[in-house]
Amino acid sequence: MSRDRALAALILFVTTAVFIGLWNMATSGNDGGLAPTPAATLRSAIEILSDPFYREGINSVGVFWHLLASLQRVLTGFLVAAVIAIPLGFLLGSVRSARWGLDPIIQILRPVSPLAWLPLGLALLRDAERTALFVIIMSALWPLLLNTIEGVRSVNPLHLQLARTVEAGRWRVIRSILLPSALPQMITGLRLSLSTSWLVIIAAEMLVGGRGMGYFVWNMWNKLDIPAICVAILIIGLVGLALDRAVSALHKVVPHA
Amino acid sequence: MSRDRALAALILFVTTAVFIGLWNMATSGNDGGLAPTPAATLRSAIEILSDPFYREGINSVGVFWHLLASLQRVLTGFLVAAVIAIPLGFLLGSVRSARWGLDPIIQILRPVSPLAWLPLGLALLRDAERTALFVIIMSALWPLLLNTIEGVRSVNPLHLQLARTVEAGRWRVIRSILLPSALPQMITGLRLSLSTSWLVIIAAEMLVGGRGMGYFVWNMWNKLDIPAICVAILIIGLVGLALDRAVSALHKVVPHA
Amino acid sequence: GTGGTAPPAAPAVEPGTHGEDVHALPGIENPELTIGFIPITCASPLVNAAPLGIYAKHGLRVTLKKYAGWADLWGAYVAGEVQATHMLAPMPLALHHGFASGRKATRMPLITNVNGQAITLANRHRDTVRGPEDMRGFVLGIPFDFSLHNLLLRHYLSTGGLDPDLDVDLRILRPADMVANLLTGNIDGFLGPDPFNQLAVARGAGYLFTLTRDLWDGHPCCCLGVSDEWALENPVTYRALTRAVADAAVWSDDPAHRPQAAASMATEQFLNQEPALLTSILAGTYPDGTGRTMQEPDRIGFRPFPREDFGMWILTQLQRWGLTDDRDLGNSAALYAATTEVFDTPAAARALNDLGIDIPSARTETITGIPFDPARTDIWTRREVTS
Amino acid sequence: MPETALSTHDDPSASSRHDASFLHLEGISKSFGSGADAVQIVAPTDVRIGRGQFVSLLGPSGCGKSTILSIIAGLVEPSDGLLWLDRRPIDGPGADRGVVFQQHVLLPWMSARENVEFALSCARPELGASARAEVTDHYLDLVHLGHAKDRLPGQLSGGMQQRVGIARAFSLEPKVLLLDEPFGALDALTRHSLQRELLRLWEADRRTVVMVTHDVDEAIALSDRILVMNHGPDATVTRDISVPFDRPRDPDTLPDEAAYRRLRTSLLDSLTRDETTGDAA
Amino acid sequence: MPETALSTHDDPSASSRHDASFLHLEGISKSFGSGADAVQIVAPTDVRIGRGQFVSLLGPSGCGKSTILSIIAGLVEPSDGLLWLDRRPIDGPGADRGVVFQQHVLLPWMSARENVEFALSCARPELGASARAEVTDHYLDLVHLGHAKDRLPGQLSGGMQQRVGIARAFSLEPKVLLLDEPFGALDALTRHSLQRELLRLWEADRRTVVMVTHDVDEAIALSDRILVMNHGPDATVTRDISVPFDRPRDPDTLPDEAAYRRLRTSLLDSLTRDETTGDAA
Ligand SMILES: Nc1ncnc2c1ncn2[C@@H]1O[C@H](COP(=O)(O)OP(=O)(O)OP(=O)(O)O)[C@@H](O)[C@H]1O
Ligand SMILES: Nc1ncnc2c1ncn2[C@@H]1O[C@H](COP(=O)(O)OP(=O)(O)OP(=O)(O)O)[C@@H](O)[C@H]1O
Ligand SMILES: O=[N+]([O-])[O-]
Ligand SMILES: [Mg+2]
Ligand SMILES: [Mg+2]
Repeated sequence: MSRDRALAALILFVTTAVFIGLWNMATSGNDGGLAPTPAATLRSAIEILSDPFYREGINSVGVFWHLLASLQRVLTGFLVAAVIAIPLGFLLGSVRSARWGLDPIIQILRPVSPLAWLPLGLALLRDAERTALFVIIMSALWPLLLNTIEGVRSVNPLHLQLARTVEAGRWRVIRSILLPSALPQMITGLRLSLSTSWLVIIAAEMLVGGRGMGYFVWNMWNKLDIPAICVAILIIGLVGLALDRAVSALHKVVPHA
Repeated sequence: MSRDRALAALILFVTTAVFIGLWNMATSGNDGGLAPTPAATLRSAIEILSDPFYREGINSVGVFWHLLASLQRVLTGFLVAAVIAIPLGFLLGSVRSARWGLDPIIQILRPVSPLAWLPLGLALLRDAERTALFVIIMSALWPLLLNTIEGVRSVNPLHLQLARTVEAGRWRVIRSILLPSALPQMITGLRLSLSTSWLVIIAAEMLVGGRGMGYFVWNMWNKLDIPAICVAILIIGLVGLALDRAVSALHKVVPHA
Repeated sequence: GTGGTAPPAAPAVEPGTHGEDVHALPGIENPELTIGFIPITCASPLVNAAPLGIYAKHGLRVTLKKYAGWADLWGAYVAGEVQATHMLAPMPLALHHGFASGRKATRMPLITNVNGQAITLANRHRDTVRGPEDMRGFVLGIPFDFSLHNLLLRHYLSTGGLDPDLDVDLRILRPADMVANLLTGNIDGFLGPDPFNQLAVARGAGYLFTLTRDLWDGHPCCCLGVSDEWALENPVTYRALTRAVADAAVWSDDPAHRPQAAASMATEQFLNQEPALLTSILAGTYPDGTGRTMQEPDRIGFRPFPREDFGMWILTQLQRWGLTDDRDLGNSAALYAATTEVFDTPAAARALNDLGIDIPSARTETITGIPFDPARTDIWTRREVTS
Repeated sequence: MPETALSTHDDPSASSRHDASFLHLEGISKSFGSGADAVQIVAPTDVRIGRGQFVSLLGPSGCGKSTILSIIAGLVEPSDGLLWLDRRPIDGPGADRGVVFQQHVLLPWMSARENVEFALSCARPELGASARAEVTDHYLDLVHLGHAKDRLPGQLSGGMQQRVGIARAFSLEPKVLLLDEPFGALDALTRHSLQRELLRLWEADRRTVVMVTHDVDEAIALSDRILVMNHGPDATVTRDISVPFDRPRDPDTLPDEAAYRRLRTSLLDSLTRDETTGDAA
Repeated sequence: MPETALSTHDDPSASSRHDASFLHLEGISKSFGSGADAVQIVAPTDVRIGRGQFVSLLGPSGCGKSTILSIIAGLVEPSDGLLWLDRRPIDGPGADRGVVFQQHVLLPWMSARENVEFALSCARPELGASARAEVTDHYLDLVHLGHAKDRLPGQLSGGMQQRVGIARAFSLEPKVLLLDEPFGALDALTRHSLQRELLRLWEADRRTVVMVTHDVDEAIALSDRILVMNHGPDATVTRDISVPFDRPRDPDTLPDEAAYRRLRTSLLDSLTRDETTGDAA
């Protein structure tokens, strides 16, 4: 056990070292081009992270504020998606004809790249901020909806029979049987939704601009400041990881999951 | 059963009709806005789909060729991701210390938006086509890898004990026990990977350009031809649905899944 | 190129003296204003007016909002996110007359800069490309369909006997994407705005093949566009804005102000570029990527007047290349009318007058050596233009 | 119709003559599928069960025992026939019949107590919160779960879970208890002790019980009467046997009696008689 | 050490004196956890099992029966002690011991035939393809699965699956068969018929068998000798009982004998003696 842990630490260390070594070899030769060296990236990281809270005018703020803006958009869109997907999922999960009727629409809309929604959103909503939300909703909706439907359908039929034999009302069935049954899979859906949203917001912010990690990446791209982009990638990854862990923690709150 | 089907058809019809009605109401009034009317979209669809195969000048081609280019990129990237993820997944699924060692790296890289990889890919690979592939690989890799790992780990320990009691060799254990055990979850991973790839290629092609459905959308956005974007959304959705169905069909090929 | 002849109609103003005694107009309806811009050097008047306090001097409280590409800005403007914005000179015409999705009644009180573009080619073409005829098969970046860049490049290629629709691939790229695409070999070159031409040189991605100044000296580039509705509802604000931007343009045009203009634009919230890069462009002393250092004070100029000839030429070219949504714009008189619907020359004249600056006098535009006669627009709408 | 297979039987309809048709299945049959694919699983079956009787339904796997129990529970609609409980027709499920399933009987997100209270609050809404808690405590104590009331099902052994299910069914105080192989998923020792516990509970108020079982010893030890079904399709009750032992019984000493062993052999015979060689096991 | 609980026992070490230590557990113990958390589940245990003996391991739930069987199988390493099979030390699993698990015993993606052939091709690679097919057919026929050889496990009933598992274990022709509650997951009737089948198979070549079971009747019906374990932790074999009935036996008539009933009561007593009230069921 502890030998395995030591070995794991060694593997992590060696992999990281080899990766940075290769990176350095690949980039340190051609310093005129785009590719950043590890050292330049580290310098950039120190610079960016040493003052994350500055504010100078509306388009010039520290990385913290960009992060905050992205998080706020993702969480808002995600909440709206949940408010739509969960009741709809319960309806579609329990009423077969509604499920069959809406399935073709869901199946076609689901695989549409959220980025393709961007222009349409802008056209329809006439507002960049609402468009970003719209795109997040369109990406977060489907995993949550499909998982809620599946969760509701996976309810143990014996539990429903039990409910009938004790003459439980419709509302009690939903609250005491369907909801707890569907919860674990709903949480899986939440996780998928959140990670898709996080993936998409970066792209959306590249288009809608103003503030956010996506805007940050784009602004650095404008200058071809690739080391800063590498730093942003790392930050995006770490925050995405934290979000995922937060939703996974729900699994523990739901004891039977 | 058949009454439910009829009801489902009715729901589908009514939903579609209401949707198109609302769309028409929302757009037909203000003809100055960006949002296209259903009629304009239909005209555009007819125009785009009536001649999908044209080739004109050095880079003006019909929508079929764009679709082909996207499919080719997605499938290539997806295959490369599979070739990396499946053996690696087997290794990490069965060797605990390797899994522990690489887990931090995987967890951080996974939630990075593939779009953030784009600039980095361009910088490192200095080639748009390879960058598109790189981005697809970076998005297809994780669901496949994580599902393969989980699939391998979910092997019934009794089956492994059985293998030991009959003195089965390492290779036979992999081929006859680990692989079939992991297969259903690997297929789930394949589905997730493919749908993420399809989501991402559109975004990637917006930047790397030249050809592909993403470029088509991007170009139409830059040319402000919004009806064409609506048509593209529909095509992207339908093709994504077809891809998903194709991978799901694997579930049926694997009988115990 | 070496220094060309100075345009005859440059406003004769002593640096720093114009408009000193001009004060904010009384009765500004709504001093809070958001203005969109694209982070390029052409934006100097619109952008620098903020850090220099020119907007404030004219009684406006302006928020500048940065956009990544012209389509995004078009969408935001049509959606009503911004009422007044940085535009490419053909955009107000296209928006007003509805040549693409999103028609919006628009007026354009000021062309804010002239020249300021270049054709940048990948280094591998250094020894082979002499003129447009050598660009057959090229993939060339342009920032937008409704851009002088597009129209000028198409015309230029046609003078080499190329059909720009068939013999090259004109690819729309956001300005910021141009250099990376050049670096990765994705395109052969681009006709783009600065600082990206000079950034391509700085990154070793390419060289300056020609300045657009050498194709058409004094060509219009960017402008200020506002929605008709807004201008009508806020006439005083509109007047103040026009005056402020004209003031800033004149300020920017002064060679003595250019280093300061470069520095104040370079910050992260505006162009987010190295100040030295911007200075070399604005001051007109720069390496061209082939080893030479050039002196070209007219590389970019900020001469704020919407001349009708500009609009008419633009409309001929939109017609010529099929960018009018299949509409025939008609003869010279019709083009003149279509232009004056949008080009708010009186507003420009009043603003310059307020600032005590002379209105530029008429002149004949010469494009790739061909003089533009506004009475004979028909020759400019044919695929092959011969003088 | 009741067959009298053994010398020591008594007529079930006579055992509680005043209410011999408390639960009455009148020509009940059940087919699954439709049109040409329809298969009649249960052939028309008539059964009268007296108030307070403990009846076991014994039969080979897949013959339709659970189907009949579900019909009585109101969960499955019979294809034909009528059902009467206490002289009123049955249509649909109701809390006058308490069901104990073979497994997955508890809602895993509720503690033992909550599981019982949930059923009570649905079936007997007239009870207030404190009365409900009292009834719950009473029945959980009866099945010796006083110390584990607040555990989740996942923290209970299979036997303990089944006890909660039994407590829940009894707590509803239904007219009929329906048990579908209540001990089928348990190991031999646990099964043994739960059988004794069920017997003890039942002795207390002699509620009417219909229990499906595979286990001949279980059927003999617990029932007043055993209904044997034949191999399906078209299965029906082919034997109706009274169990001749006095109450209260001691299931541990019963096997010592010769009558027990004869009854056992006879039942095993009829169960294995029409078994096909392979698939039955 | 062997206790002689009943008058009708005979000394197990004498029953096949020439090879009384064919399988020898010498001071085997097992702890789980490490440091302060270590719990000794199995206290040092000595057992000698003669060649050809059918030995049952009986004990309360969780006492460590499966642990001991896994140690013999080589799947679990003992914390202390030595193991001998046919005078050679055991370290690690091997095909000289055939294991039948309680359930999930078959690879679900292989047909019955393929499951047996997979085991054979691993354990007895010296067999050619045709010999392998022949052995497979033979053993599947023996367990009455001739008609179902090409079905996948999902298409077989639980009892049929268990039969395949038994056929597979026998087909390896191991020195010892290790059965861990082989019928524990089956219903009473199926269990009954499989017990008879196992007995028949075993009679054919009297291979050495160690079987874990919960079921007292099963242990008596099948074994030569019953090892009873006490409640854990620190469990060990506390009683070693010889079963006095002649071979071949008829499990159906055995219960008629008084000795059977005395043995049964005595075993049930020692199993339930130290049971705690609630959790044990
Ligand atoms: N909904 C259904 N549709 C079609 N056939 C069904 C359905 N429910 C049950 N059957 C069939 O009816 C037959 C009887 O099923 P049932 O569950 O009542 O048997 P059982 O006697 O309870 O068996 P077991 O002892 O295995 O529990 C079986 O052959 C089963 O396959
Ligand atoms: N790997 C392990 N780590 C820790 N404890 C274990 C482990 N395996 C088994 N145990 C514990 O050892 C004890 C004996 O387990 P074992 O499975 O041998 O019991 P058993 O007698 O077979 O029980 P059952 O009759 O329920 O099958 C149990 O308390 C169990 O929790
Ligand atoms: O950005 N442009 O000026 O085209
Ligand atoms: Mg049943
Ligand atoms: Mg065990």
